[in-house]
Amino acid sequence: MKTARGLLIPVVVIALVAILSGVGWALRIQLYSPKTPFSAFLILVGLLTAGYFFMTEARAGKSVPVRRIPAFEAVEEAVARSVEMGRPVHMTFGFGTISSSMAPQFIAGLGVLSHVARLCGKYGAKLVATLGVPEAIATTEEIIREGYYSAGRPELFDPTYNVRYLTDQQFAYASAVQATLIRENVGANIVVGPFWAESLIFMEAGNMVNAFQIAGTARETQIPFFVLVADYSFIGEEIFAAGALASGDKETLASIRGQDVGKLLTIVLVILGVLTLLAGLKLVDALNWAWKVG
Amino acid sequence: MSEMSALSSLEKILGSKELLYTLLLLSVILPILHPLGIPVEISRRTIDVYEYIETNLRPGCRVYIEVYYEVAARGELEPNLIALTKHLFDRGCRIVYGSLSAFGVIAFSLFKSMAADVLEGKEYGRDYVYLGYIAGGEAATASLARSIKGTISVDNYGNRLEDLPLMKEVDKATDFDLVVIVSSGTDIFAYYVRQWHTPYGVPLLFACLSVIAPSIEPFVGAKQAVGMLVGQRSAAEYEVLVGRLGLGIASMDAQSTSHMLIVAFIVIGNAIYWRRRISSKRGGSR
Amino acid sequence: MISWDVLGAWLCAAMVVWIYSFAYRDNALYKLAEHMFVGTAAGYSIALALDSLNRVVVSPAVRSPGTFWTTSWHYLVPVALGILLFAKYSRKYYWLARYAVAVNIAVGSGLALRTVPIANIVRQITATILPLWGSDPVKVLNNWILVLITLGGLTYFLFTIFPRVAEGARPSPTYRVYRSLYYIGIYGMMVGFGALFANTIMTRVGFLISIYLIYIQPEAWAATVAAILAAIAIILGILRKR
Amino acid sequence: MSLVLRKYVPQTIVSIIIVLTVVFYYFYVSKEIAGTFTTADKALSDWVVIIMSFALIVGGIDILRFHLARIRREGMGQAPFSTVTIALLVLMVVFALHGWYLSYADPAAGIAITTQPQFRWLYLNVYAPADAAVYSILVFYIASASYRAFRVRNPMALLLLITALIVVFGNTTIGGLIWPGFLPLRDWIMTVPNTAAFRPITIGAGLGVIILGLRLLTWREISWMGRRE
Repeated sequence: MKTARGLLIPVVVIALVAILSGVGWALRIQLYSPKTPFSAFLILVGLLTAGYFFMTEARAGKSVPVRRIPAFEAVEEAVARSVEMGRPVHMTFGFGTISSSMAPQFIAGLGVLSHVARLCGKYGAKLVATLGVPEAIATTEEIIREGYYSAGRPELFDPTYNVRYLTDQQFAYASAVQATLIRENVGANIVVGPFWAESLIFMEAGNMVNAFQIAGTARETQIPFFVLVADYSFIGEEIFAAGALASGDKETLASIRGQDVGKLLTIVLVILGVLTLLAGLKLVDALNWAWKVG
Repeated sequence: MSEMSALSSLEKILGSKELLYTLLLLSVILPILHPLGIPVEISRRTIDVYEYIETNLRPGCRVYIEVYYEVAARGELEPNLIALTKHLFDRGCRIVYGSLSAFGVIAFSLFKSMAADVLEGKEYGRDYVYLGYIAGGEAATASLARSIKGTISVDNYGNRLEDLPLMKEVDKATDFDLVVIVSSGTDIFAYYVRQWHTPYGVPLLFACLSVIAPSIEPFVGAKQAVGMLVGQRSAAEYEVLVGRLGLGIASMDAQSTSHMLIVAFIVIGNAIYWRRRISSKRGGSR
Repeated sequence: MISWDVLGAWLCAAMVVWIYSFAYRDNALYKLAEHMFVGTAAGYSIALALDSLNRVVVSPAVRSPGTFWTTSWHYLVPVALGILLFAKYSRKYYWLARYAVAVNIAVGSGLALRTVPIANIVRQITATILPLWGSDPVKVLNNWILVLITLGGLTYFLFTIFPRVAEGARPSPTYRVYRSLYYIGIYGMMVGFGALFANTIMTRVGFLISIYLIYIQPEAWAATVAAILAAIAIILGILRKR
Repeated sequence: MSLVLRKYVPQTIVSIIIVLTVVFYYFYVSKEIAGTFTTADKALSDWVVIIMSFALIVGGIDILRFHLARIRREGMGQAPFSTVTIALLVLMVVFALHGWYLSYADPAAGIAITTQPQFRWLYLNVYAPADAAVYSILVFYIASASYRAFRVRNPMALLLLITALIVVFGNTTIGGLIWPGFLPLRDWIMTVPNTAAFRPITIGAGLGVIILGLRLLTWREISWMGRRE
């Protein structure tokens, strides 16, 4: 019954799009932009509705199995180790703003931060979060406060120590972060978010103090540095899954399932496209087709 | 046992970053001072660019060059810019330079002092003009394509554009026979493709850092650009082609020595690792 | 004798050496350079902010008030929203800042939702649909590699939908296909990572050469002095720790 | 009521803007409407620029507060350094404001905010070299990172090392002396396996954007709001 209700909105939206397109095509109306491939719109609507469906399912109480992500499991070890050594934990999530396409990675970083903050509260570790995004200062403070308070250690929360907005200029931020890593002598260095050339600076500075390093980004050009240098790394999309896992919110986790549907759809389309090439059909043309009337 | 201790002390020496960093500095600077002269094989891609300019640009042609790189990218892009400028001047072209970023202004002034021999005998205002920093990103790119004089009124040095002879001849995208984009960022290439090439069909030529080459490769593949020069390697090749050996070719030697140094460290590191691993397996538990 | 230009060249050389000295060890001169850098960077971002405000709002409003008030009056809305950002310092009215952040994140997300389905998904799919047979064996092999690694990588990133195998049961064919694609994906990606890592060395060495270029100037002696100072600072730092 | 103003209205604004920007991109009603929305688009991007500018100014104030707090907390060890940061920050802003003033008071001089002479001096001699130095310090880091990272511990690491070596030899002229085949092999690696390896990551990043859009639309994403309630 509940599943049926969850299906309602997706079905309505898809039916609406189908009816609209059908009527538009029958009446020869220029309904969609002639410049963009129509398939892009269909994929967007399909994924949004699929994700919405999984989210309503999760609200109804259905849980989602998740593949093991070793780097995520290592976060707890990293925090515990640095407490043993009496050193603080460092976390940073880049200077990519929330008003660009880097927003998902940034928010994944915030998700991991909330996990780290809770663990720091649990083990009584000092946490230093450095950031290069002015809009996120308040959010970061709030997440760390929540982490310490929920574990019953409000005395560890000191915003001027825990949260350090350095500057939004890339290398000034990087130079200040590497100095922070050394001077605070951090025991664990957790770096998750959108990163550019500064990725390796953080990794090497962390290595200078022999910190336990966990790093991840979905920015293609920087993944190699994290994979090769960090102790554990999130490769590409794993940071979204980790962010969702870390947030502890069932619906957020369920929305990750929407991403999986997208990947399955891509796999199916590629295989279908390759197979139809055998028959001489060109799926590529269909995918590039834009709505043009007349 | 003594072998093991020798190995571990060797590992300690190699692992100390001070040694590696010092050797690295030397391996980069010494070859620039005394080039080794390792021959450079010229790639097809660079020859294509050279031949395009040779066949399509006649004396009197007008070229626009976007100078968009920061000081840190000079080593890779400045030799490209100098070699291209030399080639274009040799072909009798006249050049309008512009920058969509504030750091382009610094890059251009440094370029001028490094390329004094290329610019010698060329008159500012008649043979080349530098527009300076033009603010506004992609919107400014579009506006420049419509009208340069409608976008800005003075050049970098405060001269009014109407007073410069070269600027009397050119104003919009279609007035140029070639547009060269020398950039350390990826977005700029897309701006010019969208605002200059797609609407006006102006031929574009790219010069980029080697790290970002894969991301702009699609434009060249789709024939939206006539070719591209990638980093110091292309600069070295182009210097050979235009016959002005400069920093590009010297840097290739520095690249070789520094890369070989890193390879040597990797190989020795692995050798020690495996030597220890094998002997520790033989000797039982460590 | 000592002009601002010479002093500038000196400072320029010193900044580079002091920042490089960090690669060897943290020291007081690096700390100084870092704090100078952060200060100028923060000032520079504020200046850039003022510059764009000037370009978008102030300059049109002052230079051609007529057109501004008829066509661009709506720019006063984001100005008001921007001023609301200062509300975050208030204990009571901190939520007013959300209105500005809301517009920012919504526009960013909306703009990304337009281009992403085309650029990141449709274009990538169409680029992967390649003929897996033909007369040219090299091309066919390349296409096989491209398609298999792409599919493998996608399989690797499946987090919640994947075949599982029960304890002790024989793995199903679907599971076998999943596992092999998974490994093709991760190994393929490793090849890409290794290649990109090695390729980056070249650009980084290029940057070092750019820095070196700063020093072929008349004021090269300044660099030497700065380097000696940095060396002294490093040694002093080590001595103090002991 | 207060919760409506504090929470629901901002979230509604987010949903409305996202829906409008997406809908008017994919749908096409008439030429006039498409034209209007192109202008509206431009205006909306300018809106973001304006708001971002204010965010940067607020960020500058935060840096000031951070360093003042450090002076208070950490005492003499930190105070001189933080003072340098604060002084330079204030100086840069003062020079920028002076340039801004001049651009209106004396337009003929051609001085604007970023071209004010003292501002430019600081930018050229402090900011620019520091920026380039931090960027190029990576050459040291990439060398020491490769020394540690390319240790052959397992088959995967061997694969990594082999590709890396091929690319290194292909990139340098000395590689061409050893074996001319390195260059074509490197080009093949960069165009075939490398392209394939990064394609799934690109697709994944795109899917992440779409799903984040969904969470924003359905009000499930609240991390941008700062304080929770």
